[in-house]
Amino acid sequence: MAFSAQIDKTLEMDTSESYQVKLEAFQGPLDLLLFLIRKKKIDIHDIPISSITKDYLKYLDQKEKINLEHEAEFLLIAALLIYIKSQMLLPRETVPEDDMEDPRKVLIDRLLDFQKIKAAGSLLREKENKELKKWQRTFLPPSDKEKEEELELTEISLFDLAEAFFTLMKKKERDSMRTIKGKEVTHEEKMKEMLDYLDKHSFLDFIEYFNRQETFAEAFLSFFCLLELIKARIVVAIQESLFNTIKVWLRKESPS
Amino acid sequence: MTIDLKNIIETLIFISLEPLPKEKIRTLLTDFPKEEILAALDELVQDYAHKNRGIQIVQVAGGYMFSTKIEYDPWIRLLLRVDRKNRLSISAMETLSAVAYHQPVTLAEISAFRGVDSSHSLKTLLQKRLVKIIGRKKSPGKPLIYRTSNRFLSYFGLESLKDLPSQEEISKILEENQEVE
Amino acid sequence: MTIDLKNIIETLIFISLEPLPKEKIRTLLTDFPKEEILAALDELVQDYAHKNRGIQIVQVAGGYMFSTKIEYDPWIRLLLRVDRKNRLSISAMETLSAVAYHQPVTLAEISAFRGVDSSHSLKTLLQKRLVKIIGRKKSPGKPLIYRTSNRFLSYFGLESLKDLPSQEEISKILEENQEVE
Repeated sequence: MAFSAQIDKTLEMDTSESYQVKLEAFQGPLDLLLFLIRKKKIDIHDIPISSITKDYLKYLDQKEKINLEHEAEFLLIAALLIYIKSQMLLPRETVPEDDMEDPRKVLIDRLLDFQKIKAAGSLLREKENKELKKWQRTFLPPSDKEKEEELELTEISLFDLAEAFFTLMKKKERDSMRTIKGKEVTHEEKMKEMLDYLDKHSFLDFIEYFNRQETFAEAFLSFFCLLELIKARIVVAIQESLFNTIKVWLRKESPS
Repeated sequence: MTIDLKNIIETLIFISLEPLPKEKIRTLLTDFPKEEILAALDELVQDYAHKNRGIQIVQVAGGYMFSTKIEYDPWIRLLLRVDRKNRLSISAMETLSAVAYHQPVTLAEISAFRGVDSSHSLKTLLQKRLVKIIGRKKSPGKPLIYRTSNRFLSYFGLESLKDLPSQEEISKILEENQEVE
Repeated sequence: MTIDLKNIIETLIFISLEPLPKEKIRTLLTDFPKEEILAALDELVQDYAHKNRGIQIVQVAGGYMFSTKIEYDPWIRLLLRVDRKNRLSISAMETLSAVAYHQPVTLAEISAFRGVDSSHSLKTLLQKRLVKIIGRKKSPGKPLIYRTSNRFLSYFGLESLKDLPSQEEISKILEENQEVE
């Protein structure tokens, strides 16, 4: 049959792709089924199940050599076809026509849905082609006199939220890895960091500052530096009551 | 120079980076009667549409925004030194159309509609923010539920989901396909 | 629609990220004679200057750019203020994600996790009622403890906090896409 030969050629194309079927023509079993139907020039509502099934099972036969694990849908369609075929082959009992649901209907419905999605996709593609040629500004015009705001998002979804979190977590993991590996904060650096902070902010909440340190060593170092700064009378530390935070202030009269 | 309602609206649309909804314009301009605002808005859009201009005001994703016209795309790319903007892959486009027409929808449902595992395409669409997770389905396994985003609408130049290609348009395509073969 | 030199220039000025110098326009439009370009440019600027419009083309820093007019500044500020109120900044979203996944949590813990002081973002989230205070921690300083609110759940279509996307789900999406790109 000339038709089979043509199919086989297509199959070879597919197998060479180790059936990930990311070809233009085929994306999966429903695509293949549609292809088979179209090549036979038949109406989707009038599928000659037995011959289509034969072609399809032949296709599956070849496919089995390759990779079946990922495509559970393949089995589903195959099972559906086999079921339909068996229904068609079995001698009909004398049941009134309309009581029997045509087993082909399930398949036809799925194929129609599938076709619709493909057709809608092609209509969306036309729109996409047009829209991609339009350009919008992605920045606020420079005439804006307001001070620049941080980048803002309009529509946040759960995905954005979760992504933000896990990205932060990864970054933190990476950072702490780096600290452990070698980046040692020196005594001078830490002292300077604390003084810079005090310069910018009016005071330093030491408990918070202490907690923010990435490693225990760094936290310990910051505590040591605080003691030294107090001793040198550069800062004054005040704890208003027991268990309250320690507030650190720069001494106004501190030697410069 | 006089303060003109049409000019105020023009300025607001110009300054907004997202499509500016009609309702928002109204809440910003409470001093003006509703009818006047709507009339000025219409007039403004007509001004840009009818006169031979390089830029236009388009209605997308439920709002108004400035956009260039398609015929000037080559010069813009020349200026910005960029290639043609990337199109969606075939499978991403089909997955997106499955989400658009069947939303709210789960990954398993999308895969069933398309007949292939669609997790990869769906990831691409999430990354491009054309699709968003809106919650979980109250069914065994509690799968995540997906919807198209506002960005989806502006990406395709749609004002709302009602402007998606209609069933009639889709059937027409299907008939044409059959005639071709 | 015809391709018009004036429109091309209008489009270029509109889309340019910085004031567009005359010379740059000329190097982009080598197909057009110099005189025509300069004439079209003048005409364009005049068009905007003379007609009663909300936006204008101004010459700054050696180039042309679109700008709003000073008399419409109050409305621009109004729009920007409203936008700010309705949006979550990236830092607010990061903070919200830290609260969501780490709750119950203190400000110091959030700041430590994000690596930056998060008091401002947290305040925003409290104002938007996405986060609530549930008490104080029994530790030095007795810091306030924060949790996400019911409003947070309904905003994201979640039945309970258990339904937040898990790390596995998200890293699957993030990692496989990184491979592609």
